[in-house]
Amino acid sequence: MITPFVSVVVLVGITLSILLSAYRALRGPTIPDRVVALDNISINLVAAIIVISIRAQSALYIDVALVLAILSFLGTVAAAKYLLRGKVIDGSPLHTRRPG
Amino acid sequence: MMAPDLFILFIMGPVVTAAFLAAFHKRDLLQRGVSLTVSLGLWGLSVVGLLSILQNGIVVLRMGNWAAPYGIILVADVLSMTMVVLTMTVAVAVVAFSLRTVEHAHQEHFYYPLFFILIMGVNGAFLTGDLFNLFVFFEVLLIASFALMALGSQPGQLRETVKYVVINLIASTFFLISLAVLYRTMGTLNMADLAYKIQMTSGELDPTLTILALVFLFVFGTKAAIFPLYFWLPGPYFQPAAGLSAFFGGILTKVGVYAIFRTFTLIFRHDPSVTHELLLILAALTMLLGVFGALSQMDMKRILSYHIISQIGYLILGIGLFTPQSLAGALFYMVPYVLAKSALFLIAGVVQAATGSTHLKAVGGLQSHSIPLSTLFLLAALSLAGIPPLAGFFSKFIVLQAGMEIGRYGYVGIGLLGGLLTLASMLKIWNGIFWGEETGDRRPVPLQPLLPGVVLLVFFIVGIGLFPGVLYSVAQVAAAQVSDPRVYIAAVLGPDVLW
Amino acid sequence: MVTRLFFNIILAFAWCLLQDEISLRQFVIGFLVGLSAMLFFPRSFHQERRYFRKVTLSVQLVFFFVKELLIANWTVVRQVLAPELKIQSGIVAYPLSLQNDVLITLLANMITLTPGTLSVEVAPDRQFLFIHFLDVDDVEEEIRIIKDGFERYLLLIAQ
Amino acid sequence: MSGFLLISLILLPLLGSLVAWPERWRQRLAPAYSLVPILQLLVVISFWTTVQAGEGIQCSWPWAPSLGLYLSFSLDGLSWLFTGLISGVGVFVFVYAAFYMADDPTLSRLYRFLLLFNAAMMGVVLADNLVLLLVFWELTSVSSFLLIGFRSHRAAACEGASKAFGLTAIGGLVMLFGILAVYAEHGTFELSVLLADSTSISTAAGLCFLVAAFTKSAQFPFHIWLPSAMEAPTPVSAYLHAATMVKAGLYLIARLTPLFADDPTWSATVTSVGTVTLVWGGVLACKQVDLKALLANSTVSQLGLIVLLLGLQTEIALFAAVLHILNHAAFKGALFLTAGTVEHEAGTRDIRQLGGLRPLMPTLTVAATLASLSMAGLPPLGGFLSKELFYESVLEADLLLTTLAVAASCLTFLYSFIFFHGTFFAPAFHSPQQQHASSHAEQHSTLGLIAPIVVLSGLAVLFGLVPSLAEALVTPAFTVMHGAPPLLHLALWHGLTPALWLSVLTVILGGSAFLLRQRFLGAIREHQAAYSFNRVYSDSLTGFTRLFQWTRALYMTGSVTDYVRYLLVALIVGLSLPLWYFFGVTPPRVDMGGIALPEYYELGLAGLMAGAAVMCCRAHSRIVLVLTLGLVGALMSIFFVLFSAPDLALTQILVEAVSLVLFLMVLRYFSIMVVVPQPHISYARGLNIGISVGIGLLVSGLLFAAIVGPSLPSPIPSYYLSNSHLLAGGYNVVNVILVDFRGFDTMGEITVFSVAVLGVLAMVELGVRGQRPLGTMFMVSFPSPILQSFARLTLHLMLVFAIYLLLRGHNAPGGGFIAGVLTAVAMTFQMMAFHVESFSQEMPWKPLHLVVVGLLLAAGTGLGSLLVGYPFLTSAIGHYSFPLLGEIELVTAMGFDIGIYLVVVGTSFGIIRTIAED
Amino acid sequence: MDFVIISVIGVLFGCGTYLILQRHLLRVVVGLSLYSHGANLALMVSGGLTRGNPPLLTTEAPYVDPLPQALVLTAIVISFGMTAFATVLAFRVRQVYGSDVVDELAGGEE
Amino acid sequence: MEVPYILDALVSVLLLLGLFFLLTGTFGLLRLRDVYARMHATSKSTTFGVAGVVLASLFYLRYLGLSSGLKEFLIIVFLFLTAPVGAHMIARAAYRGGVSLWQGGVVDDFKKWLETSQE
Ligand code: NA
Ligand code: NA
Repeated sequence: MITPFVSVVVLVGITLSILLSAYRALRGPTIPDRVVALDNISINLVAAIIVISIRAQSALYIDVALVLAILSFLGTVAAAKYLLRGKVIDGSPLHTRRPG
Repeated sequence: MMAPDLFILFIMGPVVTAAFLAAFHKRDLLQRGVSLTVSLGLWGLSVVGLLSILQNGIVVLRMGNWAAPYGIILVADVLSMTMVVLTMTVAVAVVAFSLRTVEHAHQEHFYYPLFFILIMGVNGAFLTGDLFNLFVFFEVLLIASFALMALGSQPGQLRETVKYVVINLIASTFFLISLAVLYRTMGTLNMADLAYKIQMTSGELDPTLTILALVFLFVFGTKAAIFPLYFWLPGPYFQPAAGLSAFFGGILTKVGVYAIFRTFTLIFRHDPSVTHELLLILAALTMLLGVFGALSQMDMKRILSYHIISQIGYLILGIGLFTPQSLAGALFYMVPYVLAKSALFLIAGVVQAATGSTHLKAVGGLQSHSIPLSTLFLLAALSLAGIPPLAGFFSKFIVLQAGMEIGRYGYVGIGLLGGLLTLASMLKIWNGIFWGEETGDRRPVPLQPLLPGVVLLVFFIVGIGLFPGVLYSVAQVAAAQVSDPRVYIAAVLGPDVLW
Repeated sequence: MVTRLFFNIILAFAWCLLQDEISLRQFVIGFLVGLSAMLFFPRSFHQERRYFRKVTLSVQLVFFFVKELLIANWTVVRQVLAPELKIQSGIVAYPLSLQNDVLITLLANMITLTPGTLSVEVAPDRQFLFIHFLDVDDVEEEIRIIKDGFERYLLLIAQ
Repeated sequence: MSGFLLISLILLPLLGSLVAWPERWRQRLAPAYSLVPILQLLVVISFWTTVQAGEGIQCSWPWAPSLGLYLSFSLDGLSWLFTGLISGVGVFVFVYAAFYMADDPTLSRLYRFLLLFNAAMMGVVLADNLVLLLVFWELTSVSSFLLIGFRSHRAAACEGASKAFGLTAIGGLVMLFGILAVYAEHGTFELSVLLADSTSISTAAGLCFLVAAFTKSAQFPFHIWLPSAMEAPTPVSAYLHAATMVKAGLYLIARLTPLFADDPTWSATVTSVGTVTLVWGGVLACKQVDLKALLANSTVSQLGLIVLLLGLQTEIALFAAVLHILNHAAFKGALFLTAGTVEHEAGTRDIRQLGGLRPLMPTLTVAATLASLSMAGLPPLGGFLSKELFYESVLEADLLLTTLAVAASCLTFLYSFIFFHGTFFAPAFHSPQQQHASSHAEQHSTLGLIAPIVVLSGLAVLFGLVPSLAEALVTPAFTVMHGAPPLLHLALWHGLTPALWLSVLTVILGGSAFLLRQRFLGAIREHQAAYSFNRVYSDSLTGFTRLFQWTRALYMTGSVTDYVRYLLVALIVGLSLPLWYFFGVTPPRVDMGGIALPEYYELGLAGLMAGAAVMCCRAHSRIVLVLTLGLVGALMSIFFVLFSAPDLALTQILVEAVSLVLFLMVLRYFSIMVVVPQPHISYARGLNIGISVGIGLLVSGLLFAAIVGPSLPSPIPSYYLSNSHLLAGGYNVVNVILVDFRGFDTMGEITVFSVAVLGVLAMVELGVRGQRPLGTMFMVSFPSPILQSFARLTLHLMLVFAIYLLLRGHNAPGGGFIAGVLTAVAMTFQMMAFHVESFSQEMPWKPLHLVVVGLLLAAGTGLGSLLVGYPFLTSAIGHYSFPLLGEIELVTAMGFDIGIYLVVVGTSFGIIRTIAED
Repeated sequence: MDFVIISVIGVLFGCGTYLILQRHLLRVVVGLSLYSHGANLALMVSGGLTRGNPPLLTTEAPYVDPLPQALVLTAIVISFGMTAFATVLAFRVRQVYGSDVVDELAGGEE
Repeated sequence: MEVPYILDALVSVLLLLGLFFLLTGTFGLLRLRDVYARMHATSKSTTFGVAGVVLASLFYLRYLGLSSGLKEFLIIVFLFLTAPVGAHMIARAAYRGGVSLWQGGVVDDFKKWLETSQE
């Protein structure tokens, strides 16, 4: 039974990985760099959740991991769209605006 | 008399109405008709409910049929039901006033639904017997008030809404913190259960309870606008439409006061020499600083806003004195004061409608313009200032009598001084708006149709003044229920609870 | 209609995956759930034909991709952990033969997941795929793998 | 019967004041209000025999007995005298007013205010309950306020009215204090009980009553309101501010005198205040050039005289006091009305512009002169009688008092002569044309403007000529005060008493002063006192207002940052004390049992969380700020995973996702990617850091106290765990709590959530659009086909996942909220990949409707249980089998959960769409 | 573990306070979010951070206290609604005022 | 609960492999010279690392009977679908936002194309 021990090692490693990514997130230098770093952090967190669920011998957190993966993707796309167009969600292409 | 289950209607009635009105938010007549009907209906029901409680004692509702402390319970005792009646009275007046004054665009943007949610939150806060549920209802009334305050999105409104939102969200956060500490220490969130557990322990929890009392005082005091937490109030309460100002000024801060009232009589009564003495000091400072602020203002609505603070001081004084008489006095104080405050804000709205301003320098000589309006103002203002035989006099009278009885002459003196300064600022409004040169443009607005709501409120002010004994006997019953937590505890946890 | 039915069946299978239980009961429930999702959130669908051939091709593609993936990761590890970074990177325009958006997406994704390449952009007229190369020395080799590997499979699927 | 007759004295005017004549006949019918005082007078006269016999009338009705309040009234000799004054002078004033304001459309209102006052005044003198007395007392102030400010367009009138109200209100409040003190001592408010009780009221309470009396009766230093009150129409001045209201204070002192018969403090206070007022009022009166101002100050002085006498408390003094009340009412009433008539006819009240009216108004001249002479205290007029008694009283007291009394009487002599001489006898000041104009006016002068004056001054003469009449009228009052009938008898001729010599001296001195007045009056009139009490009053008023404005401006900065600082500093200050007590004074025994030790990676995650929070503070660009906040949220969910809270972890992540999108959506309206310069290290920054550290420590300390402190066991968790499936049919206890045990919380929670969308819709759609966002600085680019294809493929998968989470919620992590937010995330993703409208227009529903349906569904599930007789939100469990689906367990709480789902979908989608469309 | 979390809560509140006292409205909103995170963690602590299974009766005892979890869930939802409102408010203020600097929003006290 | 040592070993190896790739991705993020190069590291290594960890849990939890492993499979699919899309979105945003290639890049067809299509 080395899995419990290995899982702790892996969790500590993931924490380290997150910390290192955080350095990139802080350093930048460009905003996309930071976005990439934060995305990397959240994917690492997905891994952390999975390892925790192995440790806890519970499948309950798999959903959490899945949803976090969705969030990570959504956040990355939103940030990218923001950086690209300033608008996360584009208005009507025809510029048909409601009066008011 | 009234089926206990029907008490849920004071909370769910408004929310169903709100949902319905939100669905049909473009239907003008429907909006107004339903709003008036429902508010009148709930008002009538609340009166019946209060009478029923006076007759048959405290009503306890188990939400989802779960017993305390496991489920949430609603407790309608005389104190909370009086607050509900008061809320509904003001609500009727405000709706009546709103029928004629709310802009069409605002009405289409959920004025009435938001108002009913606000009522739901307020009534819920009054009726709930669970502290976390109280938090939830605080949030309900807060977000409804945020939305109503910002309704119209005018620069001034948005600016003041920011202040209001930030301060209240901070207070809400600390509410959660205090609930966390409470649950960790006491293992329950039900107020009666808490009170019971505190009664059954012998002092080892007192230091923690004192800390808790102070955090709760911070939270509720911020909502109630007591010293030194009131600074946020005058600005935001100045901004919204007059009908809303009336409800905000009349009822909203009173939710905080009610919460202090409830917690400091039911739960935090372990060491009154610390907690209630602190209340007294804060009450005195609140009374004075509020009225000082009012005297420094030159706008009717601003003066009224500052007065909210000052009057809160009296209420806290009644709670802080902590005798059955003073508690009865605090409740007695609440009723006429809320009525008068709401009436005055509505009158400010009429003045605004008539002249386009409420600034003392921009308006003048309105007495000759509308005798009914000026009479109503005078009655409400003099009641607020505690001039007999209006209701406000007896409010002050009872609280101060309680103070005299236990020899707190200093606080009685400060109370009297506050009354004098209140009179001074009311006279300032009267002189500025109703007397003096006829200045300010007169808009061809018929004022009479705006007055029914005010008349309703003033009617009660005068009525209570002429027959103070009626309300006093209600207040005495309430005070008796509140002064002895065993009554409340037995009603909630059952009569066979072990002492 | 057929597309919708196909999609609905996919949703029903997804439901079974979520339920961790592949049974008729769950399939029926999943079908109903998927149907209601499609009713309440209607979106347009592309026409799809010749499923079985496509499925076979898809499986082949998956195996090819996994192989490339394993290689890719080893390459990246080597590059990242190499004592010296002497990488000349750049963006190369890759002429697309595919025209279907879904398949272009798949291609772009696979390119990103394989070594040294990363899809940056698709030209609006679907003429080019712009690929960032970590090391421009390998461009020809990489483009060959893409052309003869991924894109060939996808073109077959598209037919 | 007599009780009802008694309160009819109050009810008559009260009802009268409520009578409003129809607009058309208002002016003509107004004088009919005069019937009220006439009727009152008849009632008062009808009591004569009762009073004469030394008896009283008492009546009482319960008002609020639990508060000690009774509607109790009593009539004795003292109150009878005052009722007589109120109704008697009332008759004259009412009749006079009908002529004085004959063409004034506000006459009717004046009458109604006067009647209100009349009722209040009657109430003051008849009330037997102290609180009732206070009620009427304040009512006199209110009606006086309305009457002084009657000409409300004049600033001086408003100012005078407020001053009068304000100063008398001080008295009222102090009296309230006294009344409460009395009640605390004796447990009753009934005057008759108190008077009958031998235990006297404490001196402190007594002094409270005195302050009230002094403010009402314009005693030094509260006298300043009375001259300012002269802005009232003249009939009002005559009635309130000469004859009746100002005497309410005297009444109060007189009424309480028996209780303080041997109280030296009371006596000394009353006497000295009266003396000062007497002299000072006289000095001020002499200075005046305005007839009414002169009379007002003379009233102050005369009231001081009466107060002085009441303070002496000897038999003669008390008798003199009541007698002078009567006399003063007669002559001062007459003189005020004279001033009114003069102003009415001559158009001015300035004594320097008046004169020579004698030939034009012979009757008035005679009447006014007689009244003035009565005031001056010359025989054989009523004033002489009371002045003789006054001298006798002070002679009994001491020399200083005597000297001051003589001096004051000289002043009285002087201003009385100035009054009538200046008005009627002095050389005419007017030019011939003006003279003609005024004489022309005089021809129109009606009998009504003269007759009341003639009658009143006739009374002043009569009281002198027939002393027994005056004696008869005041004896009952005296008896009440003194406790025994008077031994002395009034007569014009008492022999050559010292008092008579003092009178002679007064005439000589006063006469010489009058003859020599040109020498000094001009100088005195020119010389404005450097610092009058009026100045003190107005300066302190403005001073306080400025002070309040200044202090308010100091802390009410309008900046929310400041308000937050106050709030948090208050919290730190308020809580650190009990926390210090908790840890420092009574340190708790720390029990570490049950507290889990952290693992290394948990420490790492905690460090990460702290780091992320600090990173938020240090983020220079807003997008990094927002993304970092998202990171904090993601870490929160990891914590929730560590704490075995899968529901929370899911919720937190999803909420974070939507919040992130929301933040990013609004971000373009803020200055984008502009590096915000950090403020220099300054006072404010240091303060902010200090407060932040303080709050951080405080919150930690608070929770630390909760953890290490004593705590009680809770039965709640085990109840939930053992009954969740048994009674509520769910395996996911958290969800069961949310939709069942504490479903009511959730009801409130979704209400909050629904309101958010209503508020956002209103906020965005109303008001001005404002500046356009900075979107134009970005490159326009085409949508990504890669993203779009991906979005198309995933929407329904995510939706199926959402529904899966929704349906399993009762038994596994999930539920309405989680599913709702996931659905919202899916939709947001669609909107991000495509255009907002291309998505939202395809939807067959509107977000608002979803919210409404959800809210109604949730509420309806709860209310449904009411219909079957169970409390709100009671859930029911049923098992049903369907073809193909097998047996399915349905809990009504599921309906509630679906309601939540709909609300959440509608709200999230609504908010995001609203912003996106803006 | 409790003490570690308490320290984290303290940091969250400290940083939240710092942000609330900043000049830009958006930072204030972020500060409020940190506050609510802190409060939620505090509620979790109130149940005692004992090691146990999630309160799902399909797993085995011992379970952790489910009540704080339910309370936190409610608190999260409420604060989500509040944050959404506050965010849009900040955005409207910026739109209408042309500034989101808190100092420039001062006033309203005459 | 006890597991056979072969599974124990497999799970541990997969976990460590996953960690190795995760760390590699992060090192790449730190070491590589521009954002495009860094994205190479994260989009490949990190995704691969997570996949390793998920596979570990798939075997582990499936053996314990806690999960059929289908959901874990879903996560892997999802990650492999989303990582490239995310990288693509950031890359185009970065490029258009003016984040230049390190040392200007040797080849830049995209720039040329953009310049011609702008005309
Ligand atoms: Na004015
Ligand atoms: Na919930």
